[in-house]
Amino acid sequence: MVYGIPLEWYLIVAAALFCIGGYGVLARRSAVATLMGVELMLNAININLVAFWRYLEPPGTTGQAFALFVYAVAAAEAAVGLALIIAVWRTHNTVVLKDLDMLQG
Amino acid sequence: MEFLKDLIINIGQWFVALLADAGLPDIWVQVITLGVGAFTLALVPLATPFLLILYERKVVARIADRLGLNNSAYGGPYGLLQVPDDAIKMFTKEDSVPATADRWVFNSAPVVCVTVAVLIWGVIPLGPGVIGSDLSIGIFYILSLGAGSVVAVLMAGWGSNNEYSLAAALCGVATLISREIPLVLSVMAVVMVVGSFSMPDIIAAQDQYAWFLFAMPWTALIFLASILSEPGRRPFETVKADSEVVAGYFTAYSKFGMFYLAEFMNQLAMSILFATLFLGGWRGPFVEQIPILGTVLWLAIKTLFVMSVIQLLHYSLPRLRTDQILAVTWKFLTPLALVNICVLALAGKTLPPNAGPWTRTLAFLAANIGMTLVVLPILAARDRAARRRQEQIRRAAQPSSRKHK
Amino acid sequence: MLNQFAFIGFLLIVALILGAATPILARLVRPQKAIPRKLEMDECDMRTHGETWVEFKAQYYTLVIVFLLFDVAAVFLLPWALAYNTLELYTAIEVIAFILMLLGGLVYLWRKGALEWL
Amino acid sequence: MTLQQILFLIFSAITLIAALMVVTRRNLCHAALFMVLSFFGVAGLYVLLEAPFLAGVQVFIYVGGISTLIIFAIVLTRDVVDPTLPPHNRQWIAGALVMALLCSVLIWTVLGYQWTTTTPGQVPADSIARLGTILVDPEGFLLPFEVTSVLLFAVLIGAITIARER
Repeated sequence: MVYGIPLEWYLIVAAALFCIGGYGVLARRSAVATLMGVELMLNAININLVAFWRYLEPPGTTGQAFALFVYAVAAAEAAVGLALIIAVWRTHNTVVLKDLDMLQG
Repeated sequence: MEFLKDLIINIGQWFVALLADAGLPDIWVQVITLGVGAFTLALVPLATPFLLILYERKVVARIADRLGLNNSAYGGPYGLLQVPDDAIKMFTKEDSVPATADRWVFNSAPVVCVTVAVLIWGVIPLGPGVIGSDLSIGIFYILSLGAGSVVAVLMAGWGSNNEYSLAAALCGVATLISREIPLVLSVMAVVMVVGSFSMPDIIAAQDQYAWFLFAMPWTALIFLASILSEPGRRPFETVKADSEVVAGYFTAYSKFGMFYLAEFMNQLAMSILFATLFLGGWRGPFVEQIPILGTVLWLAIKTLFVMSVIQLLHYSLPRLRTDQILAVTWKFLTPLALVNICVLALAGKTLPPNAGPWTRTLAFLAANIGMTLVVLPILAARDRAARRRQEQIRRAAQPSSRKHK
Repeated sequence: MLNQFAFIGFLLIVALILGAATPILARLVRPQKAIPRKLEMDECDMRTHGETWVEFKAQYYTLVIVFLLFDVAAVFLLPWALAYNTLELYTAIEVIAFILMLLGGLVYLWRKGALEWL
Repeated sequence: MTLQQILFLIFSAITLIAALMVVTRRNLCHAALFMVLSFFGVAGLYVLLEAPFLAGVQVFIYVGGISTLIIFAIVLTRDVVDPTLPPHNRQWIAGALVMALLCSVLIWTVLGYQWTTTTPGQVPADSIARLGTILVDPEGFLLPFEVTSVLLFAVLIGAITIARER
């Protein structure tokens, strides 16, 4: 325990955050809001990584380094995802995911 | 006399002893000390603008060669009362929130703005041992707080629900985030040499090396150019271009006092930051014997010097357009800062490992001079090319324009 | 570690209180004479038209993307910069490779005209 | 209950409540601002976990970069979402059920496992410098580090090409 806080508390918060983000991904109409849900899920993962680093191997660096790479991937995902949304918005004038079914044939 | 030597630290210790004598438990002594300390520190940036605005107005009156505060009707002797006058006016002014505004966002934007500006002061060393908190991530903390002011600008622009405000906010955010990259990269060059994020360590390292302004002039230049847009200073001022877009993102605020205050606090903080990173902070002669000298004399002089440079730039240069600012930051400052990191990294590592600080300083300086020799011809060539292009356009346009007449 | 941040926490609370107190106190002394015309949105007496909607240039948007990616790159370089004094020459060369990659991207965009923001 | 535990509860409450607001608010811009608040809460958790550098990175990248990007996207595409329609789609009940189920399974698993038996050690003072060393160490994370630069290069060119007006 660090400062009297058990590891489980962090894991529970991360699990809850992950599920809230997952709900956002599943239930929102707007594509931008869906991406916001994905960002919340990535945050939950990072909480887990850092918490495990702190509680299991504080002298090591693996957890922090992994968290850094998650940041890079999150930024890349946000950049490409939102660029796609903007491109779709420009051609189809919508960001509502339900309306984007051109590939269904 | 012994007490006066280290005034601030002694007052702090006296206060702690006073609380401990009163029989309070340790935890409460700590809480009260931290609270009072935080309050005192927050008052510094909130109160100093009253003096510095006066100074700035005198400077601008001299530069523009016009009547200054001394001739103001309600200014009192030497215009001393003008700033309090303005503050009272600002405080009692009617505050109309536009009916269509997003009330919560609209009202909390200035609070966020001021909060971020105050928070920066938590890690700035004001004298030997006089620092809010010597965080291990010191300077990186300040850099990441820059994100907060971006959010505040967006909140103000969005909350006003006014197309002018929103457009100006997007413009302002564009300049704010563009300067962030050269800012981080120039700070990174300092961190590389010092080997620590902590602000007192940066000052101590400059005691060992020379002032970083002399060791790494290019880094200092990039840093200076990137801190100008935070407080809205020309030539990088479109966050709030008074004469062009009225008041930028806070057009819809009838009381812009909070933004004005935050802007001034930012300018002060950025000046101190430059003085700390590149001019040796509070260090100076006799500071070991009389520590209070560092805060009152050396740091104040250096800060005032940096501020005067910023004001001179502001009041004597024209304003750049947003796209020109973005061109400067992305096509000049950012590549230059990246190359700067590469050059310094190579220069520092090609030296023998037992080289003393002075050898290293000279090596960094030589690397900077080498960079100058490469950068200046490139700039000159681009300038010539641009001028040739303009000449061509002018020649092509001339005959047709005559025909129209 | 936490002791260092305790002060920042207190400073945050103090700053929030000071920032919020000023407008609330000002509310007590200021005049309140709101008329509908005053609460309308305008700039230099130009009333805004309809919905707050302007066709914002998507170029600003590409600017934020470039910024975000350079932000991430800077965060990757910062720990290296901190450890620089203890590292060998070859790490500097690795980092220069990293930076050259980014510079390559920037120069490519520049050549393609993607850095003309307006 | 120690002071630190109370701090933990405050930070996690900020994070989770703000996250709930993010997924339920109708006004997308409010959702984005709540997302910023949520990110600040996570940064607070990192401070409690003694990872100040990651707390800084959290604010630096998420608040400064990703949130700004998302708010710009919202401002840009604002006019195309009909504000009278509900903020969620038809599968929201199913989504909520699935996620509540997943959440309870996760919490049940977390609580049912004995994670640590020893007290964790201290974080070394040069933790961030170690991170910097391992990132450029060929034995450490050098390959991912360089691959990251390739990733950033690819995204830089790809995303700009997609988003740019032609």
